[in-house]
Amino acid sequence: MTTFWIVAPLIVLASLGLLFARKAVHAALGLAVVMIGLAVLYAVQDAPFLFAVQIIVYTGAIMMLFLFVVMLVGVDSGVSLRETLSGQKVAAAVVGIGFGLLLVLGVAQLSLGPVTGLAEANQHGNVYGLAELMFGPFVLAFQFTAALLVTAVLGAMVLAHRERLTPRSSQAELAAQRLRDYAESGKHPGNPPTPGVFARHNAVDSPALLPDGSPAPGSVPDSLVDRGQVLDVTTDDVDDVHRQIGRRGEGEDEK
Amino acid sequence: MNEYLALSMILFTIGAVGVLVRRNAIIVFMCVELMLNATNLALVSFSRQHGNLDGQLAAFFVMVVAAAEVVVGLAIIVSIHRARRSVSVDDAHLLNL
Amino acid sequence: MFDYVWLLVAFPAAGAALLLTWGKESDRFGHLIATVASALSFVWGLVLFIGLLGRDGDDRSITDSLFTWFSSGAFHVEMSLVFDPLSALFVLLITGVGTLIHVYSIGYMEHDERRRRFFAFLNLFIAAMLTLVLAGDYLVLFLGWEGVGLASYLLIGFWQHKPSAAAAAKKAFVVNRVGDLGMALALMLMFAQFGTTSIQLVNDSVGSASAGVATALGLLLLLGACGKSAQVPLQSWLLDAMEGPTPVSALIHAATMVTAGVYLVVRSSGVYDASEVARTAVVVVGLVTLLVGAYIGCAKDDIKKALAGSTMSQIGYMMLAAGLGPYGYAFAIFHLITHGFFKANMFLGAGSVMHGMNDDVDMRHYGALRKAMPVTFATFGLGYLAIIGFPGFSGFFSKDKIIEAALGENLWVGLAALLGAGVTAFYMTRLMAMTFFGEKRWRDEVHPHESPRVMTIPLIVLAAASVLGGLLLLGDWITDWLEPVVGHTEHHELAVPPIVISLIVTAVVAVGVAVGWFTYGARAVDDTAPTKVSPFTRAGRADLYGDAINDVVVVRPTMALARGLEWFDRRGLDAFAVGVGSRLGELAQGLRRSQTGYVRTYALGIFIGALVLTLALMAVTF
Amino acid sequence: MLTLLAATPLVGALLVTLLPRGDAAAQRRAKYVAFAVSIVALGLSLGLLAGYDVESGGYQFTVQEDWIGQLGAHYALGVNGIGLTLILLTSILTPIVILASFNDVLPGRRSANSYFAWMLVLEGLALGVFAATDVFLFYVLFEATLVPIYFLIGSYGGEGRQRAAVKFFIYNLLGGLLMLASVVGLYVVSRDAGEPSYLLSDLMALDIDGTTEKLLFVGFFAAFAIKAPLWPLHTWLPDAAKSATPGTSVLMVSVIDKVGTFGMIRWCLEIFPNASEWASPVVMVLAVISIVYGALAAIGSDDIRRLIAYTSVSHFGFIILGIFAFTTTSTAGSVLYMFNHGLSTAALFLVTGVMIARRGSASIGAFGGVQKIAPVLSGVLLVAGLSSLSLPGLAPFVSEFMVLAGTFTRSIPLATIATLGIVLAALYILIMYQRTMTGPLQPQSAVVTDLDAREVGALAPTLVLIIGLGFFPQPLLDVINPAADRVVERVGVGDPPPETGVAPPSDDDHEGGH
Repeated sequence: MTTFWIVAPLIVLASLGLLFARKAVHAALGLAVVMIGLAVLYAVQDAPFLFAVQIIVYTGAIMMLFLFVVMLVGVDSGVSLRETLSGQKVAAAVVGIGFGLLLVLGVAQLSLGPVTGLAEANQHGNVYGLAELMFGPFVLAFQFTAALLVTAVLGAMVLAHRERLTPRSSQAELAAQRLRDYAESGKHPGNPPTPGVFARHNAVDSPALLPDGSPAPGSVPDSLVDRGQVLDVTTDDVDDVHRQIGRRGEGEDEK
Repeated sequence: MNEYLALSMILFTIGAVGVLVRRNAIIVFMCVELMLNATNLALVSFSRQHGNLDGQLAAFFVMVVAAAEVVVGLAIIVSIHRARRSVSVDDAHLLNL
Repeated sequence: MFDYVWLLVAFPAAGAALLLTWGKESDRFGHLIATVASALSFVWGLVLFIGLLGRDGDDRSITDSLFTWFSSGAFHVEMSLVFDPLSALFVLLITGVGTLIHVYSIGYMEHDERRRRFFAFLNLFIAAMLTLVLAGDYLVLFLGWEGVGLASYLLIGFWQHKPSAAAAAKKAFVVNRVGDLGMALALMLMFAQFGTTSIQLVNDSVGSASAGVATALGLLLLLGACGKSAQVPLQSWLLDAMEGPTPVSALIHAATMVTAGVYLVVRSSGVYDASEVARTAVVVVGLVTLLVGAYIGCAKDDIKKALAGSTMSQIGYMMLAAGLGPYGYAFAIFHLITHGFFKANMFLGAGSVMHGMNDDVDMRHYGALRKAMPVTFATFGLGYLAIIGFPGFSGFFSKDKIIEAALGENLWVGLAALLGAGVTAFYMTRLMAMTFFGEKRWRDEVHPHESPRVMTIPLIVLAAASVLGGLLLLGDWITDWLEPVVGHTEHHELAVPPIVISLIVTAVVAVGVAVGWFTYGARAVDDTAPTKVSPFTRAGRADLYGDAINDVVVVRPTMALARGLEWFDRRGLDAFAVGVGSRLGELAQGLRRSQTGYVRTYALGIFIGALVLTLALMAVTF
Repeated sequence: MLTLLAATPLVGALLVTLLPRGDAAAQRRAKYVAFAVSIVALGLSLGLLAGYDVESGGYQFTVQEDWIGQLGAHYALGVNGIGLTLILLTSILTPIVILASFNDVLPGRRSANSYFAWMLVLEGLALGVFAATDVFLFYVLFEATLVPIYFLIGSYGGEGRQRAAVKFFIYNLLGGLLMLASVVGLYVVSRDAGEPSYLLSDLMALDIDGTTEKLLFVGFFAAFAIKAPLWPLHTWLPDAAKSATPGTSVLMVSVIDKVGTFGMIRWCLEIFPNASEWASPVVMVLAVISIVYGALAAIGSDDIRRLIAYTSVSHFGFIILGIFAFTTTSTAGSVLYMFNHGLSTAALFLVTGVMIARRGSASIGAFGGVQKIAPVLSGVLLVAGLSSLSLPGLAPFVSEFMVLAGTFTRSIPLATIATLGIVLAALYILIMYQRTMTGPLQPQSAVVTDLDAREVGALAPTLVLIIGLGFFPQPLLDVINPAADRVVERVGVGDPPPETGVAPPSDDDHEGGH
């Protein structure tokens, strides 16, 4: 019982995180807490196999999938929390609270009698007991889950797969295209300069410098530009370097 | 016993409300998972109440189905995101004429 | 022999069917077929008539039941023909005059490209008219009744390319339909009352029914008779009907069809004998029409319309006589026959005049035609003498008898009839004077000439009949002949001997002739109608405003109602029905708005549903 | 026999559908096959007539198989004099319509195959409806007839066809659903009385409680009143007739609408005699309103097809009046009227259809003086019109007079007002004839050419029948009378005897003496 009263509030708090978290990552973390908490409750309730499966499948596999997808679609591609459907939040809250209260009160009314406990069922071990059932009376359902999983995998592949609609361009075609672009729009046919060329640093956030000392556009990844994390480059950088290394320019040496 | 069930109900309700109010498809999905887990808890509790393992087995099957569902569901989300650059469930309202 | 009475109808009917279905190749000889068919009918009618003469007075009614027309429940109608003294006379009149007019039409319609069809319609008319007079059942009579109406419709509108002719034809049919309303209701009443529409059975048993039934029957039949015989208030179609070819006017709208109403009243003598009220109504209708027709006849410059007014007036005489009951039935028929002769004669004469005058009908363009058309003049003149009742001519006897009977019944009725005789003399003199005497007022391009032999011979025959028709009264032959059918009673003893009455009538006629002659014969006649005339003349020219009254009281309200209802049907009833549908559609549109397409709304719905379901479960459980 | 008769057109329809389509030759083949099938059906129904024992009357050629045992539904067919009359009408009109529709201009590139196939389907279903002696079977077929008409109007009609088809369908479906409620109610009643059965004979034996009977009656009657159509439920008809091809209009008005009046006799009167008697005053008043209203609206119409539709409303008023007057004469008259009205309306629709197709307009004002260039056409129109205004000597007169005379014995005022209809009938027909056919030839209507041999061939049978039945309706009445007698007996009001009895005409009275 002690375990329950410790774990249960945690679970509820974490689950509320699902409702209120701004970022999907935080919600996912909340869900992970809930799942682990539930795993603990399974263990408390004489279900060690499910405890393990809960940890492995849910927390290990499913939650990871969630996190992957969150990464894939962008951590920041969160959706505004402002409700667009009028009354939806209020209605959801009212109905939710009403529903919850109703169920909880209903459950509270119940008297289920003494708990039988699983001592007898688990006498040869919990896993053994489950296996008896799974490969006994429920073997057909088990087979169906296999089919279901295969179908799900195939479905996921179909959904995630993108059909190539045009033939792959050959090297020659690519080159021709590049020169055509240069002729038509003046786009540079070569590789764009990598960050740090002729610059003070070769870090990824420092733009390459053109011969006149100005930064070359397109040499820094767009994401850094968007975030404003590009190093400031001014023309007197060169002079600054000279000053720092304590040497004057070669022209001055001649003086 | 009742407290387990009550917890299960609360989690289920929270999950359901989450489905209603969140617009991020991923979070909506998580809420669905939460609801599934809530029922699992109830199943496991009843298993103990009745002293047989049928409930636990049912919970196991739910987990399998949930896994399959998540795989497909997330794939759908990804492909929608690829097509529409959005994961808001409200953007997919083509049912409206 | 009498088993073949139906041949009378069959000849012209076959002729009509043949001519209507045969193609163009029969154009050359179609008119001959029709004429022969009509003549055959006449000859057969004559044979039957002679056969009838050879029988005893009580044995002169032959019923020939051809087949059961229809029978259902209590209703049983035999297609039966009755050949008795009354119908025999009619058969001879119809086929006789009809055949003459067929012959006349050969000449009159010579240049019409649709002559074959004209003769087909004439044959159709003869067949229908014979059905009418031979019918042994009111429903069969109705068949003929409508048949002649159809023929009349087709023949009035024969020159369909003239809108006026088409309109007149339609008007004739529709006005007649109003009369048919009465006929149809009378038939239903007979069925409801007596369970039969057999003429004999109805007339035999009407006495045992209540007086109200007899009166109702009498009035309803009178309504029918008014329609067919152009009696007030259904008189308005007859003048328009003059749009038809002149032989048609002579045959249908003077000699035969329009007298069908009189025939109907006489044929239903049993009904009228049983109801004083109905008889009085007939007398009133006859009297009013007599005077109205005479009035109109005085005001018309169109020769055919003047004659049509005269026809109305003369039929008024017949109606009047028929309304006198057993005193007058025989005289009504007598006048009907003599009128058939002299009026057909005069119409054909008018046709002959028009034929020579390039179809001009305005009498003000005639004048002094006696030289140009001697035969026409002579025959027309004989007809004229007959109609005004010149002593010794047929009209003298027939009209005289009617006036005499009327005086015997009621002094005022008799005086009115007497006045009518004077007016008749006036307008007929006017017509004579304007057409055949005075200065010639022809248009330059017109060269009046006598009509061909084929047209004048019928005129001569009819003129002879007009003169000699009075012989039928010889030794009271006609009353004796008709007695088995309609009965006959001598009218009340008069205050003065009949010869005095005849003298008075003759004197009145002489006055009428004198006034007519001094107004139109001795003075020059304008060749355009004077426009500044008294209101009385204007009223006469406008047919005493019959059309205007019909227009205001019936036609316009009906048409307005029809258009209104049609509009109401589209915009009212239908719009209501469609509106219910549209409102439902709009309701659905409103409901559709709840389907936002947002998954979360639907989820909310599911959730609410779950809540309600749980509540319900709990409510049931606890 | 009946099954064969009803199945022939259906199989024929399948055949026509499966024929190759496309070029003109294929279309011609489809037409000829459809025509041949309808002629075969006509032959079969004439065989039916020959085999029908007029003397004994009643239901003959009966077939009865269990269909849906739980519902008590049977596949039960049989004809009495009334059904036989209408079966004859259907099978006579279909070949005429198909022949007359050979050159109907179909919108777009729709195939002629389906057009004629739908017509045959309609014929088959109509024959089934008239032969069904099981309510359930009747109901199914009754509703099924909507489908062919829906497509005939909606796919092949003229301007506004979609809307008219939908209106037709919804209107009639509504009635059908009301009837369905009553059909279900009948099941309950008959189950409560023992075994559920939808057989006419079983239902007639039921003793239905008064209120229930009235409610069930209303359901049936509403469906039939819409179909018939009775004022004020008629508004679908003018639109449908305006948008349909002439052939469709004929099948719809002359055949399918008769199902309404037929249903009133077969089902309303026979199953619910007491309720019918209860409702008859209202129904008779509505019928009289229909007569006068339809006639007036026809006078006010400018569109020839709407005009004819309104005349039909008026004529259906007469039919319904006769049915609910409950006299042998009027009931037999109504049945005969159904037949005659079918003929005269068919002639009217088809001949005006020719005019309209040639002229390209249905407005009365678009014609004028056509008689001059198309004498045969105008003659046919005149005869058809005269039959519509019930000229004695043409078929409808006898039936109309029987209806009126029968009604007169029941209610003098109603009969009198209904008789007004004959005056109005003269107006609507003659005004139309006058304005389209007579007068000087209008230049714009000079395109109307006279009927060709095929059109004359299609119309001639109707005219021959109209004239023939005008003089010799008795053979048909002999078939109808026993059935009409039985219906009146079933309602139990009985023919009112003549007020003043007349000794039955003996031979002495009649012959007069030779």
